[in-house]
Amino acid sequence: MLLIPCPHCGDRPEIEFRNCGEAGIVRPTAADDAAWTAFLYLRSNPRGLHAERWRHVHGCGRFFTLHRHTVSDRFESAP
Amino acid sequence: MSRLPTGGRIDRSRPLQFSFDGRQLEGFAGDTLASALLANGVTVVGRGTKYHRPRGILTAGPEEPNALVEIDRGGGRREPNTRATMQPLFDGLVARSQNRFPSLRFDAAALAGLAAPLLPAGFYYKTFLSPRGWHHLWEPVLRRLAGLGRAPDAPDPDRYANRYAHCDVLVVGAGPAGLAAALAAAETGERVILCDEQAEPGGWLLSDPQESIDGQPAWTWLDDAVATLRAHPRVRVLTSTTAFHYGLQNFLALAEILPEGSRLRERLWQIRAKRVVLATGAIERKLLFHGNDRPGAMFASAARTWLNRYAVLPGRRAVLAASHDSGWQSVFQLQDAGAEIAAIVDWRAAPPPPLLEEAARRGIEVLAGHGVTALPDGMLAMPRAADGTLIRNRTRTLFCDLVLMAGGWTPTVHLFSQSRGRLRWDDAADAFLPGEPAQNVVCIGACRGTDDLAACIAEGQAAGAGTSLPPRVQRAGGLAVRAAVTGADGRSFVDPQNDVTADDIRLAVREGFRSIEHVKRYTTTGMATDQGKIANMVGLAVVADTLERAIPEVGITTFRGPYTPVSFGTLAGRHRGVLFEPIRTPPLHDWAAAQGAVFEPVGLWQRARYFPRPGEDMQAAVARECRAVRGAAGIFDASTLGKIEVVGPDATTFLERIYVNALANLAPGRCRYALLLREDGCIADDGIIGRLAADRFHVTTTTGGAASVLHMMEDYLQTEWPDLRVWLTSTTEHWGVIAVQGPRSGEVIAPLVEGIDLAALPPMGVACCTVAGIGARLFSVGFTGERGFEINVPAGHAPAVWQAVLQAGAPHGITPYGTEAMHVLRAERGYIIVGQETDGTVTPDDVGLGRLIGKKKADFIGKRSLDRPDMRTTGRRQLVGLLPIDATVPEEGAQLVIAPGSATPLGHITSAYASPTLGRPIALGLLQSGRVRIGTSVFALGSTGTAAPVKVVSPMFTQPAGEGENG
Amino acid sequence: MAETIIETLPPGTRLALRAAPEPAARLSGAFGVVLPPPLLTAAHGGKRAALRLGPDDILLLAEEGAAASLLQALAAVPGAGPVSLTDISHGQIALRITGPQAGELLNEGCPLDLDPATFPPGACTRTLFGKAGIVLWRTGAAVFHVEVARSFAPYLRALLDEAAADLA
Amino acid sequence: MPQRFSFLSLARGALDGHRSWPEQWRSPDRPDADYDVVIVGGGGHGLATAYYLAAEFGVRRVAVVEKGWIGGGNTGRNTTIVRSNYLYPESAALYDHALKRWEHLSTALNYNVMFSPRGVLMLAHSVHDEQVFRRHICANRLAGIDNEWLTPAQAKAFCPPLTLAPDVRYPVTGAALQRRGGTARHDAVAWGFARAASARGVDIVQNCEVTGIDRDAGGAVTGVQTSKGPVRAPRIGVVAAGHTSVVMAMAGLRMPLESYPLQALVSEPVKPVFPCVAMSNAVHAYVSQSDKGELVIGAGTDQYISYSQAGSLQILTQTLEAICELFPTFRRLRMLRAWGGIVDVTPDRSPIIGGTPVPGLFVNCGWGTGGFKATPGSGHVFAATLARGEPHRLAEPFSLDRFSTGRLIDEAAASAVAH
Ligand SMILES: Cc1cc2nc3c(=O)[nH]c(=O)nc-3n(C[C@H](O)[C@H](O)[C@H](O)COP(=O)(O)OP(=O)(O)OC[C@H]3O[C@@H](n4cnc5c(N)ncnc54)[C@H](O)[C@@H]3O)c2cc1C
Ligand SMILES: NC(=O)c1ccc[n+]([C@@H]2O[C@H](COP(=O)([O-])OP(=O)(O)OC[C@H]3O[C@@H](n4cnc5c(N)ncnc54)[C@H](O)[C@@H]3O)[C@@H](O)[C@H]2O)c1
Ligand SMILES: Cc1cc2nc3c(=O)[nH]c(=O)nc-3n(C[C@H](O)[C@H](O)[C@H](O)COP(=O)(O)O)c2cc1C
Ligand SMILES: [Zn+2]
Repeated sequence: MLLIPCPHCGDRPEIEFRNCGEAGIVRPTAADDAAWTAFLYLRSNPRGLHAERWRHVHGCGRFFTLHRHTVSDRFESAP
Repeated sequence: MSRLPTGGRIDRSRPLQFSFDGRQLEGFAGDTLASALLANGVTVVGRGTKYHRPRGILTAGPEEPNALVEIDRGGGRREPNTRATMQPLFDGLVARSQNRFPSLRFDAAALAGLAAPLLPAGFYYKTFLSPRGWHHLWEPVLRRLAGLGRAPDAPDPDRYANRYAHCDVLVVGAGPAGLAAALAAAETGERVILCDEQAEPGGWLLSDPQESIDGQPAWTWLDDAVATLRAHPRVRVLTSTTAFHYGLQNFLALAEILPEGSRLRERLWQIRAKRVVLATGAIERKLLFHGNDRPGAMFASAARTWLNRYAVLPGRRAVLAASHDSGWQSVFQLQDAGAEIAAIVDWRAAPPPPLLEEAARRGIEVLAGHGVTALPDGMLAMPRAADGTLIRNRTRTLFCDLVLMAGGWTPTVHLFSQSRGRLRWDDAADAFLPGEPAQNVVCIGACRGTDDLAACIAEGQAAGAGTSLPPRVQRAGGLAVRAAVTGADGRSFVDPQNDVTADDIRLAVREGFRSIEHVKRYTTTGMATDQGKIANMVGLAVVADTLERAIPEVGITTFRGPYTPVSFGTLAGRHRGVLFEPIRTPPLHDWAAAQGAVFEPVGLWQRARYFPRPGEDMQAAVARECRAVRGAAGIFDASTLGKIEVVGPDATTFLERIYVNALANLAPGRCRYALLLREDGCIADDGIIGRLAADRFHVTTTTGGAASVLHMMEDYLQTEWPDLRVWLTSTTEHWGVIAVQGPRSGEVIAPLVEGIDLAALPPMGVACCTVAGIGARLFSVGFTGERGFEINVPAGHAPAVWQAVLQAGAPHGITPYGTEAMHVLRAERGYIIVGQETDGTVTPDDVGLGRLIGKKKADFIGKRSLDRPDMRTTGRRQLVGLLPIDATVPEEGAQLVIAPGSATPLGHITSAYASPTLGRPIALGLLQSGRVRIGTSVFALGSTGTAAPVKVVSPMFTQPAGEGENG
Repeated sequence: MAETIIETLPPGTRLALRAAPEPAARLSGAFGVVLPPPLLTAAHGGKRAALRLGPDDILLLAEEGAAASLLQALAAVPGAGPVSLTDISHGQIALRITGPQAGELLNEGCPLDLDPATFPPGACTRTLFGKAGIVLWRTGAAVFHVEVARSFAPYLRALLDEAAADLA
Repeated sequence: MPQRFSFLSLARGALDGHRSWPEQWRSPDRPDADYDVVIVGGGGHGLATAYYLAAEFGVRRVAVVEKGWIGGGNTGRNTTIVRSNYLYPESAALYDHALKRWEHLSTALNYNVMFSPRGVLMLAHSVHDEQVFRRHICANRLAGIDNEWLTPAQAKAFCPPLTLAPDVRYPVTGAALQRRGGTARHDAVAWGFARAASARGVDIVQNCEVTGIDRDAGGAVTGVQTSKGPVRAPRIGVVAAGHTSVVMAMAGLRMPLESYPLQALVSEPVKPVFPCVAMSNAVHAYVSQSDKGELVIGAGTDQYISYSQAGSLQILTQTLEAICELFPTFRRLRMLRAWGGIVDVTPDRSPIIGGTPVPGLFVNCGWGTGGFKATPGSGHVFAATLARGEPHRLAEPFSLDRFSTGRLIDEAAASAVAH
């Protein structure tokens, strides 16, 4: 079980959180089919540092972004 | 009896009766089942899984592969595969051997041993090739032969608990190193947890009282250490507690087995530690020789444990088969305790002189540079040639009933490896040792390859204090394991439980299974219940030897949790029956239950499905309830609907972006049916949006969608549109919702409503008022196609208001109805249920709700996706009504086809009911190009294969009475 | 070891206040407690308490029956700016757990470190107990106040009762 | 051709102490310089693709390059459930194509893959489950695939450890049963395909990681870079499961995939007690008993993407809660080992099979939590696709471009069934 650093509540156990997928995916306003498909479905899914969103659902309720290495599963500071 | 008259840590004042395979035996408090069996001279305890050869107790610890027994406490408390070495003896314990038929002494399946030449590693892959031959003939036979004990056949009545804990230092292993670490950590004032898998702390010290620490006898030091720790307010000592899982960020899980007779059987500890100290010790290695699996062959260290800790002499005449110094001491102690020593057979040509001198002094014959092979009643010793094979023409016969094996030590690095720390091969230690850690963890003592007691203590003190460790100290040595297996007899057992021999491993390598992972899987080495604690290093050495590679080049298989097996019950904890998951009930549940309602689960909720009267089945009850609603008035508990209060100056903007509907023009005091899409354009949820004030909305969601809709809204609010000044508050549980529906609903509630002019409340209106004296939000909406109201009152007042409405409605024939009637009523009107008419692939247009979309809106969730080619294509499945021609209710899920023989599905029936209003069955379905097919017929193909014709009609079977507009 | 007592508290008033610190502060007078308390702490005075559960998320607790008047009073505060106040009094139920082993009992299902050094009296947060979300507020060295959604209360209570029986 | 496997050959082996068995498949230390087709990934799907290319489509110069040991990916980590009762005709056809091959795979490969059609039981616990399952049954029936409805009592008779006690949290209200479904021995599938492919000339190169994809000026693939040097080939088939995004990124492609850890566990072995496969989506658990006697239990995925082949404890505890709830007699059994795999999940939980915007680059991925059952079918249609350069009829609906057109095959949304 991960220990997740909530920017508001500090380190808290993973079961209080919900992972909300890759961060930084901009919702396009006027998009062609390709751009819209990319927004909907294409993900970097990296073997390495991953910017991802979490929500502290059973805590402060806030969404925030963290960087985690997907091999070590360790949280790291933003690149 | 081989119990010694004195000594050991057993309590001779507390004799305990137990039975094994029906034999009544006696042991003492402090015994394990294994020590008590040995004390009673029981040597055969189990059978190997493949050849069913008899097996004895090999070890004194959790790594035991042979002495697995069934423990039966009666009823559902019978369990298989319990390690006799880890089972504390208790009075009345009933144990049985396993995997033998008809008895342990005579096992018919041992005939498999005769067929051994036909059963090499992986034999089953090479034969039984025809599908019928395998599955029908051979598989059942092989299955019956495999497996160990019997699964229980009654539900387990015992209780299991869970505990989360935090500490500064978690010390795993209460041997000398771990105890020293815990003592040192306690001195710093930190929060310390010390756990050990054994029932008693002490680790190897319990087996070695001759040692001394700080000038004190080992057991005196031990008693003091344990007493100090137990008395310390910041230290928790957990015995019979195995650390079995090492997760990320120093999260460890421990399984505690509570003493026999406790209220709880086991407890799961989930611990987050700032630092972890692993003092998990080391496990002895076996040697490979023919007969190394026979009863009476055991680890030299185990013999010492039997002798010192349990005062049991495990045999009368012993042979030591050693490639390592550490076994010699065991033999000397056995001799002191009265055993005869037939000989010490050491693989090495030149064991250390001090050992040779001591043996000579004791008159023990030493056969250096020799190996052994089995005789029916002893061992045959022979010189080992340079290639490791035995030189058969110079033999020495050694009669014995005990063969001690000492092949060196494997540090218990399982948890360290699970923590994702790197292991590194160390030639001097002849083992993989902990290398670079991935977390805040240190390994000390035998787990680090240190075998000197003083050094173990020193390492513990450093680790406990958080200072850097002194260098590793290793005193004993031996022949490298790779050299020790060279030339080993092919029939030697590497993995005694899975009956894997040296030849099996060599065969696997020959057949191209070169990766150690392939060898493991092809031969099943290390896959037995000890998870390779016995077999892995030796098996690895055989692979390395066969491939002529160094051990670290071959690598090791992955250490996985649990460290030792953990019962399902411990992991499931208290989450069973009603505690498995919360059962949520709405505020009127008790009333419904008292009425004899039949309930249905919807997510975590229990909802009243119908209210049968005496003699009524579901259909009759539902028909009556429906007729009441259509004819007069019905009352329904709608409290489970999700409710969200949306408040703030930008609330309208926000909701316009979330829902497909135009909402800017929704006046305060009015409400609207609204659809919510996912970004892919498919319907996610629906509900009513009521505007209470310019900046305040009361939004409802489906029962199942409550949490996810709120989460989705928060996501957009916080991530996409953080500039909007809006707040979302769940009010699902605050409001009890009483739906009163039917032509007379207005008359029913009129006398109860105060504060507004009810007559002036338009359909799709919302007002704050009081109902039966309780502050309420009154919605004039219906999901039935009738004039209707939904009265929202604070949940605690809902039962009283419900009663008041019932009373007021009695003269009008008000009838409670459940979810089933609700479903029928809405279907008659063609209203969809999200999750039934929709399944995550359905657009608003598909269900005929395209008109809800605010045409002038620049954006809303999912808008852009509706423009994708396949969302606009013709031939999508569309919601239609279906009228069965033969007047039977079709099956929900039935497939729609153009003609009975057609194999092309055109859609399916989403809902089907007997409609009391229409007096005939009706159905809703999604049908390819459904709207243009209205007026035609298609066929509904059910699960039994019968195709029935259905007429395609508009989904609106009945026209709304009032303007109780849903869509 | 003294017993651990689990009591269901009588009904009370609960308001969900969503507001940034600035506007929240202006409501202090009308509510009678200094708002907002520091994050993850509770402030209380008399029968009223404010639990700051998130940056803009404050749970106001007050005596039973005060919802309507409080809502009115708070709405009437001049210049309070945009805030959200919602009555959720009936949506939650409160329990009090008292006793030297109260923390251990809570750790049967709550994954947080409840050592008084890390979770002292006055600390509060949303968290989990088993499969129920709760609001946990330590009101004394050996006293915890727990808020749970109405429909989760029977589950929470049953789980606590069973665990408490095993602790005893 | 290797020595044929049979009872007789085994008996002959016994005579010389099994000293003359040859390698089951050739293991060249490094790949040749060029091939007609290079398959990236030596899991069951990759090996099956190579086998069918050689055995049925006449493409002989084929290499399978595997970064570790063959079958060490999800093929060696799955709970081996085989069934074909999927909802959409496209899926059902594809999985049934596989199931029909399972039935004869042991003889076709001359390797006992221990396919055991013991029946797959899917438990319903609510009206909604029942509706979903009945919809499946009707759809399957129409597609000619067996799937039938059982009452609770019938389900119990088929699966005796199942509890019908009314006081469980989710009482069983019925079940869907596919009798032709069952299990197979995961490792044997990889080895059997490898042996049969090798016998037909396919090179299987282990410990050989693809590190780059070479393309010509026109963007078409020309080969791959590997940890054992470059390999030329005009067609590349990427069958890398959890690592697909990583490999495709080498060709500049972003995929509609996320890789999650999925866990499974086994109990200690016990005597036969569980005669079928049972799964429940409501409580999320699935279980069968292996030939060695362990209960093989599938758990869920973690919520975050990861390439670590390890998952969290809470996933296991949730699973075992469910298992104990459905089978309360199993509570005293013990978990022996738990492990994780990396599953490649698409937005619609259906696989992607076919070409890509890069000429010559083909992909077979997205099988997520449920592709073992498809192994022979997936290999077969992918081989056809690679050999002909255009999608096999059954693969066509599973093209990559469905994500832009919106023509998804949303098995997940339709039923929430994972395996
Ligand atoms: C715990 C678990 C339970 C499951 N249960 C079931 C089930 O019951 N039923 C079912 O049908 N399915 C199940 N599945 C899914 C199933 O295992 C997979 O869908 C299937 O095995 C995928 O096979 P594959 O050959 O595509 O992938 P894999 O076997 O993973 O093979 C991919 C190979 O590609 C290799 N590779 C990756 N990158 C490179 C590179 N750069 N260069 C060279 N090689 C590379 C990998 O090492 C790997 O060997 C389960 C999966 C898991 C993890
Ligand atoms: N070559 C060697 O390494 C070797 C050989 C024999 C004896 N010794 C002696 O053994 C002693 C070593 O002391 P030590 O403290 O390092 O080891 P130890 O063997 O005395 O103690 C290890 C303890 O860890 C416990 N343990 C292991 N895994 C566990 C787990 N997962 N969960 C809970 N408990 C677990 C065991 O039950 C055991 O009590 C010294 O006296 C040394 O001389 C060393
Ligand atoms: C169907 C199946 C059955 C298994 N049975 C056993 C078993 O009986 N004993 C065992 O130790 N491991 C068993 N395993 C697990 C493997 O040992 C191993 O954990 C798994 O292949 C993943 O590899 P890894 O742990 O080396 O990463 C089994 C795996 C599968 C897929
Ligand atoms: Zn937080």
